[in-house]
Amino acid sequence: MTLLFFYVMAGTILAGALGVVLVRNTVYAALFLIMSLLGVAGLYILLSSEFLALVQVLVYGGAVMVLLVFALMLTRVHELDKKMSGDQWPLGAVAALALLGAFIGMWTQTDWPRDPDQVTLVPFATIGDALFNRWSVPFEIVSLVLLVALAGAIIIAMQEEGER
Amino acid sequence: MMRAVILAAPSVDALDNPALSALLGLIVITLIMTLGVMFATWYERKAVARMQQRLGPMRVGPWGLLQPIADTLKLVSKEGVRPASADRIAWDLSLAAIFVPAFLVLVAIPFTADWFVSPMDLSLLYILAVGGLSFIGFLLAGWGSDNKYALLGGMRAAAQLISYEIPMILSMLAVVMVVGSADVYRIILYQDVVPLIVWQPLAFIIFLTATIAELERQPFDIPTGESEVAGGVFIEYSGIRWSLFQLTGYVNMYAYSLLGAFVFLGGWEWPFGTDIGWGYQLLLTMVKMALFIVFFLWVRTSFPRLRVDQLMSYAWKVLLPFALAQIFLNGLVLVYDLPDVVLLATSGGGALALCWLVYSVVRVKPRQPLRMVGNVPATAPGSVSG
Amino acid sequence: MVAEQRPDLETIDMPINMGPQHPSTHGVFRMVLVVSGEKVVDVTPHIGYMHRGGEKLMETMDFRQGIGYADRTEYLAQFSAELGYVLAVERLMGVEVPERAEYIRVILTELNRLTSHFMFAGAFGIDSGLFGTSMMFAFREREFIQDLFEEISGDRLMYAYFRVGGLAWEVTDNFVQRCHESLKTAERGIRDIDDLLTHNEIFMGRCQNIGAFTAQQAIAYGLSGPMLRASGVPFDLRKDEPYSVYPRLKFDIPVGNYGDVYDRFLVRIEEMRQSVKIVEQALEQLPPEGPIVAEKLPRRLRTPPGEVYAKVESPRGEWGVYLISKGGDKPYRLKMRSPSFCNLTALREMTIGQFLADAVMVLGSMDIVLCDVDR
Amino acid sequence: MIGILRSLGMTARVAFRKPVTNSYPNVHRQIANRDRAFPILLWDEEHDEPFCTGCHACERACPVECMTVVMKDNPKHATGESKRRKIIDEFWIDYGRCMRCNICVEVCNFEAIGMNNTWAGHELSRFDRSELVMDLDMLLSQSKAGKVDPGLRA
Repeated sequence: MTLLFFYVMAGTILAGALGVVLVRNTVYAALFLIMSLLGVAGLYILLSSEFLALVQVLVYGGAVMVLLVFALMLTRVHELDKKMSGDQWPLGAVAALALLGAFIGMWTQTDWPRDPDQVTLVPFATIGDALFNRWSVPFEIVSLVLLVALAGAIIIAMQEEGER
Repeated sequence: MMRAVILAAPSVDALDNPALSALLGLIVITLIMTLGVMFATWYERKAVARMQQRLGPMRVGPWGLLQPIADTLKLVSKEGVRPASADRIAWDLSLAAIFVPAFLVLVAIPFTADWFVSPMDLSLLYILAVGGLSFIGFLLAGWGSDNKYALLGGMRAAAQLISYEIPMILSMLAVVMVVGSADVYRIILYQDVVPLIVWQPLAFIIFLTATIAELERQPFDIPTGESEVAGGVFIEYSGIRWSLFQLTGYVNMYAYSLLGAFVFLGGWEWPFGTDIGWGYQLLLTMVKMALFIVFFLWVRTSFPRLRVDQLMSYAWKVLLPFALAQIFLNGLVLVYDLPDVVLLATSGGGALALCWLVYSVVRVKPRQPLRMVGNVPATAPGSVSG
Repeated sequence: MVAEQRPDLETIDMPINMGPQHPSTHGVFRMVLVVSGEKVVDVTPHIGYMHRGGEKLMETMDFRQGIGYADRTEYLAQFSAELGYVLAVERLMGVEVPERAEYIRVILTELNRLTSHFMFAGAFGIDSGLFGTSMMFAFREREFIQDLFEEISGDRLMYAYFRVGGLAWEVTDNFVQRCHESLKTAERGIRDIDDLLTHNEIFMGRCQNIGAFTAQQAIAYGLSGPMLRASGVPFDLRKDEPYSVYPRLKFDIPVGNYGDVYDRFLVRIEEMRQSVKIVEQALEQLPPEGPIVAEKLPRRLRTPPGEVYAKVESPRGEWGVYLISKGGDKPYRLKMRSPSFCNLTALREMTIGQFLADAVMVLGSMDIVLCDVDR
Repeated sequence: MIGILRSLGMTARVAFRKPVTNSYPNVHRQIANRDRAFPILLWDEEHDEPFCTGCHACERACPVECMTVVMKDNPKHATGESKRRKIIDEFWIDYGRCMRCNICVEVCNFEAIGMNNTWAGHELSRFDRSELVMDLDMLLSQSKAGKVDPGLRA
């Protein structure tokens, strides 16, 4: 049963990811991305980490996607279709390969538990404890970076407003 | 203590297949909610009519009680028209994307102490997360209808839902901090003596406004605003599709009203305790839910709609800082282990500050009253005649 | 670092067709809005969907038949429209109207102003997004006054009650008492709408500083009526170029300070109160007995050759009738100066730069009657 | 905030007032005596014939030209039963065109036409607009049966 669920979810993720890349219509691509992200949420549930699954739905399925879809729907989607591959594709390929290498490295380095029973349930409180006590400094730095990005986005948007 | 009993079908409790029992529970809950929604349409029309000194529906059945059935028949038998240029996939998918989350939310709601579909450790978070997914449907409907009003409505809906989700989640977070659990069941049990509305009035006010915005009811019905975007995302939908959208809206209203009743008014626990039997508990739940619904209707009849920028600035400049302040104050109180009264004091103070802000911001510049001109000297001698 | 400007990634302005079938265009009015996001960049009003050739039709009618068409032109202030038309013919013919008829005309016209402004308050509430409550409150009182009109003239909407030289027939016996009753309910209605809307913060937030016009702008665009007075110009035909028995009645003209949508709303609400005052005075001064039609009128009305421009202060502003006659029983040329049309010209100036929702509010605050715009 | 509460109070107060509407097809509002629904022809009880002589006065005065009148010699005049020399033969009024201005009533010299002031004059919805053209029988049927006493007549 669990295995079946895993394969369904993994299939969803893969199909969604492929769809993002292969579909020409950008809005459909965004929909496939949502599908893929929800599949990831399903995997989190399988890993007994409900909190992460719900946050995945809330943040990625909700807030991040809305921005993406917003941007896609408000620009000239149909004209963008033909310009999907720009001059930057070698850079993109390099970045993708680098990421793939990083993932493979992580995969080989990690000591995966072979027995499913060894998977420990991470309680809600432990996550909070880890975030705000053990990793509080990196956490704060990340939030600072995000804040800077936010301010930057606002400034860029304001410039556009002023140009009109 | 927590037993998974299938809602309204205790006899099939024997089914040990959790997937099957969950499915059955979902079906039962869907049927009950559909009936509830039919009643709600009648009730809404009647209540709003009374607040406008009208009679409301009177023709079908006694006091128009059968009106929802007539409406349903009419809507179901209507032709479903789809614009030729609409995006077929997005057009139909949007329906599911709005419909499914609304009913999935109900899975985690404990109607009485032992009547719910599935127990969950993080049910509050689940309700908020799944309930927040409906924006995808709005965006799809808005984009897929190939109609500019629908597109505007979809954009407004998405922006509004995302914006108001944040203060709503934060207000809930404040409650979670006080209770120490994100399970609705535990939150209800916590309120055996005093409901949380007493300790967290600011969170309650934020929740209330954010809920109305999430439900897209007046004065936050900007995405569907009839006088501006003429129905918004629903503009091209007709017949059974349109009625499914409406159904979803009402199911959401029930779900959020139940959530409010559980989290802030003590649900079935306050004031009689857990031992009064499921019948009374259900009744208590219903009454508290009805309070919310009546309030929504009341607000709907009384207020004009906000503008888009006002809506956004209200969410981001007013509700969000206050919600953060609430969380911060709660944190102080909890860390230093101060008595609950301090919670009330800080939160109540915040609530008053919120009200004062809303009051004063609109009246930044007190306006001069109209001038009354009594005797204007005649600018022209008499009137022209030929 | 500023991102390179790429034309294919720029956001585009979207033209939106608002109307002719839209809930808040007050009839079959169409405006093509160009919006950038939610902001209105450009507005093009399209009128003429209701054009029935009313002016030409009235040129083929004799002076009694034309009255019904005046009603249908301005279907929310029918008595004002009738009065304007009748005044024009009377001035051309030199008919003296009996005093009693004049008073009854003023009473009915002012009551009509009440119904028209009620209609405005109701529809404006809906424009601002209220779920029909203001409409219901407004119609409650409006229907009561219309009952009175029905008792007198026989119809609820198209009265056709004024005649050249007076009135069509005598009012009912309980006219004065019924008027007082209507005024009482009207006052209650004004109070209700006041409670519901005027002080509501959301409503204020929606109305204030929207579509503001200065006095100079208002005059330059030829606005009239409450639109002009809200901009701070104390101009009212009832005071400035008095007709009928208005000089004998004491009332004030409310004048706004900001010229925005909210001021227009306030001005209209205050005008309703003043109308109540006018009707009360007119009822006191109303001669209890007397003829209601000028004597020695021919059965077939004929005007001497000539031209005349008669204007009245309708609830929407200056409602004028320009009449040229070459003798005979029909006008040679008839032109109506309708306030709705002239006020509508300011729509573009008021709307550009506002939000989409504000365009609806601005249009609502103009209180246009589409039949009057298109004629 | 105060204004918001005031609005809420307003609607709450109104909820306890008596509704001003009535459920229409069950309850009919009293309509005024002078109500002008649509013109109908009146019936002369004394001579058992219509008042109308078919003089075309109303037809000529009608602004929308919704009337068609055909006149004939009165057979009862030949037998001496009636003083009317001419009488109406055919009469059509297109209720779809009529704008209910009352002018036909004002110009009638014989008090033969009046404005219907009953609900029957209002509830005239038809599926086809050609059914709104009323012939002589329809125009006379109500006054013949004595069901209507027009408040406005010439």
